[in-house]
Amino acid sequence: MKEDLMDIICCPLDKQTLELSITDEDDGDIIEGTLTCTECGEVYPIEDGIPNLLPPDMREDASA
Amino acid sequence: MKEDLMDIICCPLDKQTLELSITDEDDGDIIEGTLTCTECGEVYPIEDGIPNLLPPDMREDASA
Amino acid sequence: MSVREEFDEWATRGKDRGMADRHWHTAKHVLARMPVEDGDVVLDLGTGSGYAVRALADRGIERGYGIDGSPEMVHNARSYTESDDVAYLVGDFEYLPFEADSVDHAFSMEAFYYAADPHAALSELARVLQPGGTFYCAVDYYEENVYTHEWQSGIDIEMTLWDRAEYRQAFREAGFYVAEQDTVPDREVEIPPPEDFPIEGFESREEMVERYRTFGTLLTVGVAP
Amino acid sequence: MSVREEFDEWATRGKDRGMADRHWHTAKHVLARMPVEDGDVVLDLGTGSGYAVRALADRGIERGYGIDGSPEMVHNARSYTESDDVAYLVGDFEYLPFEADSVDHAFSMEAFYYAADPHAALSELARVLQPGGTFYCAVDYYEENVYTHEWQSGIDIEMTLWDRAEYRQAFREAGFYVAEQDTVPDREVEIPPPEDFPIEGFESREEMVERYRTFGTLLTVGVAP
Ligand SMILES: Nc1ncnc2c1ncn2[C@@H]1O[C@H](CSCC[C@H](N)C(=O)O)[C@@H](O)[C@H]1O
Ligand SMILES: Nc1ncnc2c1ncn2[C@@H]1O[C@H](CSCC[C@H](N)C(=O)O)[C@@H](O)[C@H]1O
Repeated sequence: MKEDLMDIICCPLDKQTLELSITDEDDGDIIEGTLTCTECGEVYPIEDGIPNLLPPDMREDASA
Repeated sequence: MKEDLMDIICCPLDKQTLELSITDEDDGDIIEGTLTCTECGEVYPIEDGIPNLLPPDMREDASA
Repeated sequence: MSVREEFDEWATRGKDRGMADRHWHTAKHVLARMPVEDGDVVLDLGTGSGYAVRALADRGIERGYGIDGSPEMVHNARSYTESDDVAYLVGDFEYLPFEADSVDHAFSMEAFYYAADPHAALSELARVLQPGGTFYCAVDYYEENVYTHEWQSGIDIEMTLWDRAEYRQAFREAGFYVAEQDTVPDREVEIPPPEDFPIEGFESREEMVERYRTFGTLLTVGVAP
Repeated sequence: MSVREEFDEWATRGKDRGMADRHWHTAKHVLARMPVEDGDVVLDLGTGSGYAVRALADRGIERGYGIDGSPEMVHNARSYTESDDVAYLVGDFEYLPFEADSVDHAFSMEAFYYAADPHAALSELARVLQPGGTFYCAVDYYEENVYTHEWQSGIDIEMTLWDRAEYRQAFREAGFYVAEQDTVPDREVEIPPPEDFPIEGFESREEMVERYRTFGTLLTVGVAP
């Protein structure tokens, strides 16, 4: 995902701001990382360049 | 025209209420008469069952 | 010449019916898209023969009003129906004789561009439509549809030639949300075989196909806020 | 079975592309109607292969976002493009991870009826759309289109089967204005000659014509107030 996605996304549960943490990046494309809700603390994974913003109970182990 | 048209029409110029005066009626259908603006006093003709609500300067002698 | 004079003459020559038949090819598809409900009041601007409100009344609305600047057009329109669900009146787009928020939906086919001031006509529509009410504005005469441009030379009234983007922009300037814009193809007009061309207005069969099947009728749908 | 499990399996079997090809017959006409402008942000719900946002990006928008509850679908969608103007993410219709008023227009093809609570999905859409933003909701699976009803028996997710009026009503309950409702014919699917019938799902050619050319895809357009 590109960093400018941060302008529009929010926590799917309480709609609060997310904080981005990057573990792997490739030429402006965030490949692995996390999105953490600044309000409820829920952590959403970024895997293979794709943010997974499913509510946690729908996510299970969402990686391929 | 049917009398219930009065529910929705107004003076085309100042959008104020019109007053209906009937000279000829046929089974609930108003054939001849006038519509007079209660505010500006402009008079609009009903001829052959049709109200003519053109602004006066566009109307000229609008009958057929 | 005034709208009244021009179209009174068309009406007395019976052109209202011919237009209605041709316009129906695309107008019926436009009308079918309108989200009208049983209790709705619908307005048709430049109603001509008045077919649009009759069609909507058959489908089921509370009341359809056709307005036209030509008394003779309205005279004809009135003569084609005995229905209590429709009524026709003489009036001008820019001076709508309807109260604010009194109309649920409005339609207009091949008439809008005759308005002396189309922006004023849009403002009037925005005024009379309820919040959420739609204006379905259908025109064959628009910038991209080059084959219709010559119409202006045959008529004394100044016609508005907007392109698609100009329609959207003018709607928004008048306070409308733009919900849709589309070209509705006329699939019914018969297009002769290639060897018959050139024919009036078209050099080749491709041109005539483009005019009717591709450009067809431009529909812009505004929603009153 | 969950949406994730069901559609992850579809995606790994490559069904996303086949669906996209078939749905394109009507989806392209639906997309063509959307009044998008260069600066707009557009959302595609249940994006599958992600074709809709790619098509809109080609036409010219600021950014297209495809959201889908199946990580495998999103994985595939992402692999089909390198464009900076589109992005795909995993998420659910009822828990949209977008800020209020952040989206100009939304589209959904053959996906809306999988929402566990379609009313909640509509409320979420009304939240994320700007005032005047549209939701173009396209479905082949609807009450009047009887030929699609059997789909439910082939899938473990409970599907919402509304008729045309129910779509309009649910949109209005969620706060949308309804700007349009229409059936968009699929004119491209090949329909075999009469002697080939019955074939799977259709007793006669007339039935198949009705399913595709008449019922086609139901489009309901909502506008956020
Ligand atoms: N400014 C104006 N106010 C009211 N009616 C107008 C108008 N300018 C043009 N018209 C009317 O618009 C009509 C255009 S002809 C189209 C008629 C009909 N809608 C159809 O589809 O066949 C004419 O009847 C003309 O009298
Ligand atoms: N509640 C939900 N939230 C997010 N996505 C959902 C969903 N329910 C179904 N979907 C997704 O909706 C898609 C339906 S298939 C249609 C895909 C695509 N729009 C096309 O036209 O081909 C699937 O990819 C499925 O994963």
